[in-house]
Amino acid sequence: MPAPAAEALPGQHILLSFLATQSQISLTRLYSKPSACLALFRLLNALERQIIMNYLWLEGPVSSNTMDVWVTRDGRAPYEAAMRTLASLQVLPSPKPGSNMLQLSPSFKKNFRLALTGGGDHMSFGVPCEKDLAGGVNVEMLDRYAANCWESILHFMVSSGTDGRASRPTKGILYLLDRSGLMAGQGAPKITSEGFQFLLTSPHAQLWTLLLQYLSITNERNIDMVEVIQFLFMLSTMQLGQEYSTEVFTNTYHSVLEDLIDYGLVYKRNPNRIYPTRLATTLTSGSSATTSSSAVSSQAQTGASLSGNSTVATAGGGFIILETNYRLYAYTENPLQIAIINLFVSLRGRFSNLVTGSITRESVRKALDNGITADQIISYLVTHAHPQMHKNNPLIPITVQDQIRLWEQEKNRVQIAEGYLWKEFTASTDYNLVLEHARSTSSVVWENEQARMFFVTPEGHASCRDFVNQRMREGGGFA
Amino acid sequence: MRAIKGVLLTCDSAVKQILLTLNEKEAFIVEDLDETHVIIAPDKVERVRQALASELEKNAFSLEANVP
Amino acid sequence: MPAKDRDAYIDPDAEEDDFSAEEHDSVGSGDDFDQGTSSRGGKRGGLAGGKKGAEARLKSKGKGGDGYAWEGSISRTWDQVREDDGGSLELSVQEAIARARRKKLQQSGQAVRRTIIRHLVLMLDLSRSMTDRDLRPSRFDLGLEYARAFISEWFDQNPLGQIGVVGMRNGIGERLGEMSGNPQEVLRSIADRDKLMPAGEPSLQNAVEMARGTMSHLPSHASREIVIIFGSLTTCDPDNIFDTLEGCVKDKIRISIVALAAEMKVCRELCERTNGTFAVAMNEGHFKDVLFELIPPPAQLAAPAGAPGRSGPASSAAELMLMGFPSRLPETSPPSLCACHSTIKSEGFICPRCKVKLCDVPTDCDVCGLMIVSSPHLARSYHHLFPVQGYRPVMSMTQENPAGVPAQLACHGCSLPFPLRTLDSSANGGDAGDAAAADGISPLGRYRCPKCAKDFCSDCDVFVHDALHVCPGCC
Amino acid sequence: MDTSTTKAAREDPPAHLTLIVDLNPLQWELSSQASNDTPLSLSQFLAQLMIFINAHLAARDDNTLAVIGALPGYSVMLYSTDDSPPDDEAPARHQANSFQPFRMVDGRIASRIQEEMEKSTDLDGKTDRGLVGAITKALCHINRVNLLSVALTNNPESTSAMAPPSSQSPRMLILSISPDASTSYIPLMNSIFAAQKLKVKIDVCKIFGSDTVFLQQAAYLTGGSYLVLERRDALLQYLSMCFLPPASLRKVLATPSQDKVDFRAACFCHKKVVDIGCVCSVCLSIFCYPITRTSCSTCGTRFPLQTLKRLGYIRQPAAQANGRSKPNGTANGK
Repeated sequence: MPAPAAEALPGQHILLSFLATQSQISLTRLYSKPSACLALFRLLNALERQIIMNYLWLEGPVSSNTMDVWVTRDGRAPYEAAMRTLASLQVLPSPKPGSNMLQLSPSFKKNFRLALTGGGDHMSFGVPCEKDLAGGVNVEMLDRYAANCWESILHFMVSSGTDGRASRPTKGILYLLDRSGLMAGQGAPKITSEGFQFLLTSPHAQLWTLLLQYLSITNERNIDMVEVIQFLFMLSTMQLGQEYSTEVFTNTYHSVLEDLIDYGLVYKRNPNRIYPTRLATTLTSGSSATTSSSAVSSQAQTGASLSGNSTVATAGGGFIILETNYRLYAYTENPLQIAIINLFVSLRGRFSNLVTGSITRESVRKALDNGITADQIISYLVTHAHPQMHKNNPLIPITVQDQIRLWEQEKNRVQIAEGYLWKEFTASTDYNLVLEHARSTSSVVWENEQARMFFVTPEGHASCRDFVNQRMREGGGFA
Repeated sequence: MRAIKGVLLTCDSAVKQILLTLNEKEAFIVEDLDETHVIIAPDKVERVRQALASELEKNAFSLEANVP
Repeated sequence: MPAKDRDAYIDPDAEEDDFSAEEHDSVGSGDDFDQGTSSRGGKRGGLAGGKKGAEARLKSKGKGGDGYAWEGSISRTWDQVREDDGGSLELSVQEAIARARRKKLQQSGQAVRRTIIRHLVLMLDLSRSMTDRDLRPSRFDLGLEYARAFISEWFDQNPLGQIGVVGMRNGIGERLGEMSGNPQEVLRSIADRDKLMPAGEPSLQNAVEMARGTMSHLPSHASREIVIIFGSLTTCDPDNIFDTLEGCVKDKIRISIVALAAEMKVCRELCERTNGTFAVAMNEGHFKDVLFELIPPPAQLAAPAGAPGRSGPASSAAELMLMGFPSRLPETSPPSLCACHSTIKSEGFICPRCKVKLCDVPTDCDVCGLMIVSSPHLARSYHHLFPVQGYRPVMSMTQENPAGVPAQLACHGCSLPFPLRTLDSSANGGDAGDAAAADGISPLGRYRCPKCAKDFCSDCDVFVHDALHVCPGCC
Repeated sequence: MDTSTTKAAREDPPAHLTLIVDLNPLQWELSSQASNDTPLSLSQFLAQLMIFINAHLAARDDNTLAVIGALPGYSVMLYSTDDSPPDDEAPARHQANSFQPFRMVDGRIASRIQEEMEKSTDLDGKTDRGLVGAITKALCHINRVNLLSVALTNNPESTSAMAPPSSQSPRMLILSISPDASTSYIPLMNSIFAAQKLKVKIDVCKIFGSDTVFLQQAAYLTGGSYLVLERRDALLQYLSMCFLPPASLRKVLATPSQDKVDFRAACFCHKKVVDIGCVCSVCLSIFCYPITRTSCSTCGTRFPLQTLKRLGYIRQPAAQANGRSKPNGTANGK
């Protein structure tokens, strides 16, 4: 995965880890919009949300002890983790040294209250327009549009590895793909192993990976990052199927808007008016369960690819049936999905609504060589399993799961570590002394007392060498 | 006391035997440490890896070949 | 006991729960027995569904001998499903389910007097015949599983009752668990499967005598019941079992038997003479159904609630009992010794008469002997006494609605709107409508409470009568 | 990263909240009187309630809500998430200042309450019926919603065999201002047991008035919280701290628990709360002790003479026999 600014904690949204690295000033500025506060609130986990609610209506600061008494014994660890997250986001800044008084960041408190109560004059939830009945824009059409845009990007990535027939996306997207390390090479970019991994993640995760990359290059483009985030958050609080006016948008918003149209987050039919698509409105809901049933049933294909989101169970469109004999049947005609399956399945036949194939050693080897891991393959199969498959327990036949993992292990029969081998110690005291030092820097990879040899990493080697030299200079005895 | 630069290969004993055989054709093992560890010359890592892969591949059989 | 009593208690369930009812005779006929003894394959078929189906299957399966386990477990699914004229299965299944549900509901609602303080001896056949695998996974395992479920459910509905457990094996009765009002204790007595492994022959007489001895000292207001899960076709008795039967009749012990093999004359006799029920389980689901039919408190007398003076013979058993309602001590109270186990605890219940601390209710106070119950325990039984009247299906909007009263748009319970058009009866013709009417199914999906005249959807109808026991409109 | 977000989503299923709002006009009138320490009027209360509702809806897109009003003598569903959305309002500039779902829900609830309050101008109606009716309706609704989600599960279109049918983890919050009504004891207890079966937690917030023993039992038996509002100006703080967290969070952040639960019952003859009582073995009616009757008023059973003697039967003066639901001519049967 192309590394965002910080490693995501388990279970935490990657945007939050990104925000946690931002300065307090930017964050305070971000919280000046009620819609941003609300969107951020929805990205947090349940416990963090509850802690915010506990502090939200308090006027003054409270001693942390007052709140701590409510934490149960088992809840101590998650509670502290939540408090750390909130502090890092400057929502609930940690108290100054020597005090234990806590309160929400004033800007966040004020604007989140506004978001819950309504009112104010901040226009941060988007200015809706009169319904334009003639346009023929409806939710289904928006879903189709968003799916097309997004899938054309993905399809371009997939096909770059093979024949490259897919249409090229715009320059901006190409640049982004290149910057994020998902594709590499000038002129005719090729997908990288990160890119392959990227393809198997959920659309929600894919979207945010690209958007984070987008945020990280705002500086070079002289765009105000805080405003970009505010704009994304604003889009995420808009309603699907409602048209919004762009008249009140700032210049930053307008320039970002053009890019977002390319990604399929926004649909623009009339000048000065936009429709957010489902990609945008589910940005911060953290779940695709809101996918309307019509989208699921009437267009199972696009619905599936759009909603194969974080909540596996509610994703509407599983289409893969996998048998214990490694045969795979995929009920799809979507070229993108077929291309993705083709990454690790050797396809045999194609019918009007069905692709058959089987998982073979070669096909999995090919995927592994591309940098895809066995776990990613399995999780993709789980995510997109056909409803019929859900009758099985476990979902994916255990033989197939094990075999895919075995194939991966087979590939890794040899582990390679660079470094230095220390040997030919004359006395065991010398050996122990140096080894002790190497251990203290935890750089020992292998050791053997009988042979008086050990292997250290390059960094450990430098440190050991210095240690020995210093020791010699000080006249400490080395035989 | 001496330190030598090298690459530590950690493998299972079967692979170790293959490595020893390969070593007879073209020496790359710097130090044979124990059943599961050898040190090889840093510049030969890629060659060894490929040779090993093709050697292992000889032992993999697939149904695919027989099925049209 | 009057016949009315039996009707309220016995469910004509043999027909009701099997969806292809007209294809076979009522439970436990002689044919059934013959099949059961003649061939194993035939036996399984007989249990599975109708005899016609069984014969057909016998032919196809005949050479396969016993067949494999997986065949057995799936062979039943299609017995319950029949295509309707259009070839669609779903509708017929759903209708069958709805019909069964509604039939069940129609039986309750009449005010009956029920025994609340019950004493039951659950008798498990642990003879060799229980190792038979005609019920999956085996009679023994299934019986044990259902017995546990039965006990939990029984205590849920009869919180003031007590259960003892007796096993029958090697020709004697074995006391597995003493009479107890604590569900955990009773469940523990049959928790260890290995200790209950079937062996030898069963003896009905020995076991019944043992149960009779256990219950002989009980006060007259309590019911005495025996429920037997019987897998054998024989009983190995030391003496004349009919003498035992006479004794049971005299002691007013009600015996109910669920047979897993086939009907036996002596079993039916035991049940009929003591006003119990006798049923032969046809398959796994039916086994559970007939067993669970025995859970609701038996009606004592069909006198409407609140009607004074009409005290039947059973009312002589009425008693006034002195009970204490404790208050619960919180976990934060200072720990002290409890009267029942002499252990130090902070939570507990205080006997209102002698102020001693008790661990759990319901129980008898160890010091003053007062029966301690919490009011929720009593309240749990109230719904048996004040049942909700059955809702009537609404047949057509024009007929039933008095002029001027607008039709209800949404169900009065869940507030979800009624479908504007349901199961359109016009398409099916009058036929379907008549059939539905006979089965008590409203073509409009509306059921009306006769008391408050509010309409409910079928889901709420079932929920109100099965779980809630309060009409949302009347309360 | 994908797997981790998936896991987080699983740990935290969408929550269903059913709010039962006691709208007894008489009690609200009393509550808003200035003679109270902290008067709280209905409109002030509703303003804070809306914010609480918004907070519930804000937490997750798929959180669901039902609001039921308990009015004197009847109860009515005020809002439910599965209601079809109303016709679109004309878009206006000021709408940009609030989140559209909040605006829609709040507007609907407010106008429905307004409607109902205008309908029931009768200030001295009975209080009890509405509340139990509201609880039974809430349970019916939850049951129906559960059934629907199960049906969806079985529907091949959706793939949620992995999700348990009750992924909704329903809760109920009763905002009570009226006192206990002993006539509603049996229906209320039946509702509580049904709630137990559905695994619905019942939270009770007593906003005004004295403790209600029955609702206390409801909260205790279903594992919910019972809270008497001590400082009514801090209503919103109480609501968001104690009643907002779903069940899974209450393992981490404790909510107030009850220290002492009264398990006494009301006797059937005088509706008095008793700690030792006589119980009819046939119908379990509770009578106060010492006994003052010879037959059961509920089922008509006559009690044996020796039992009556043992329990110290007191022949009751006829003048005192009024005010109970005693069938004719049974009191002096023997």
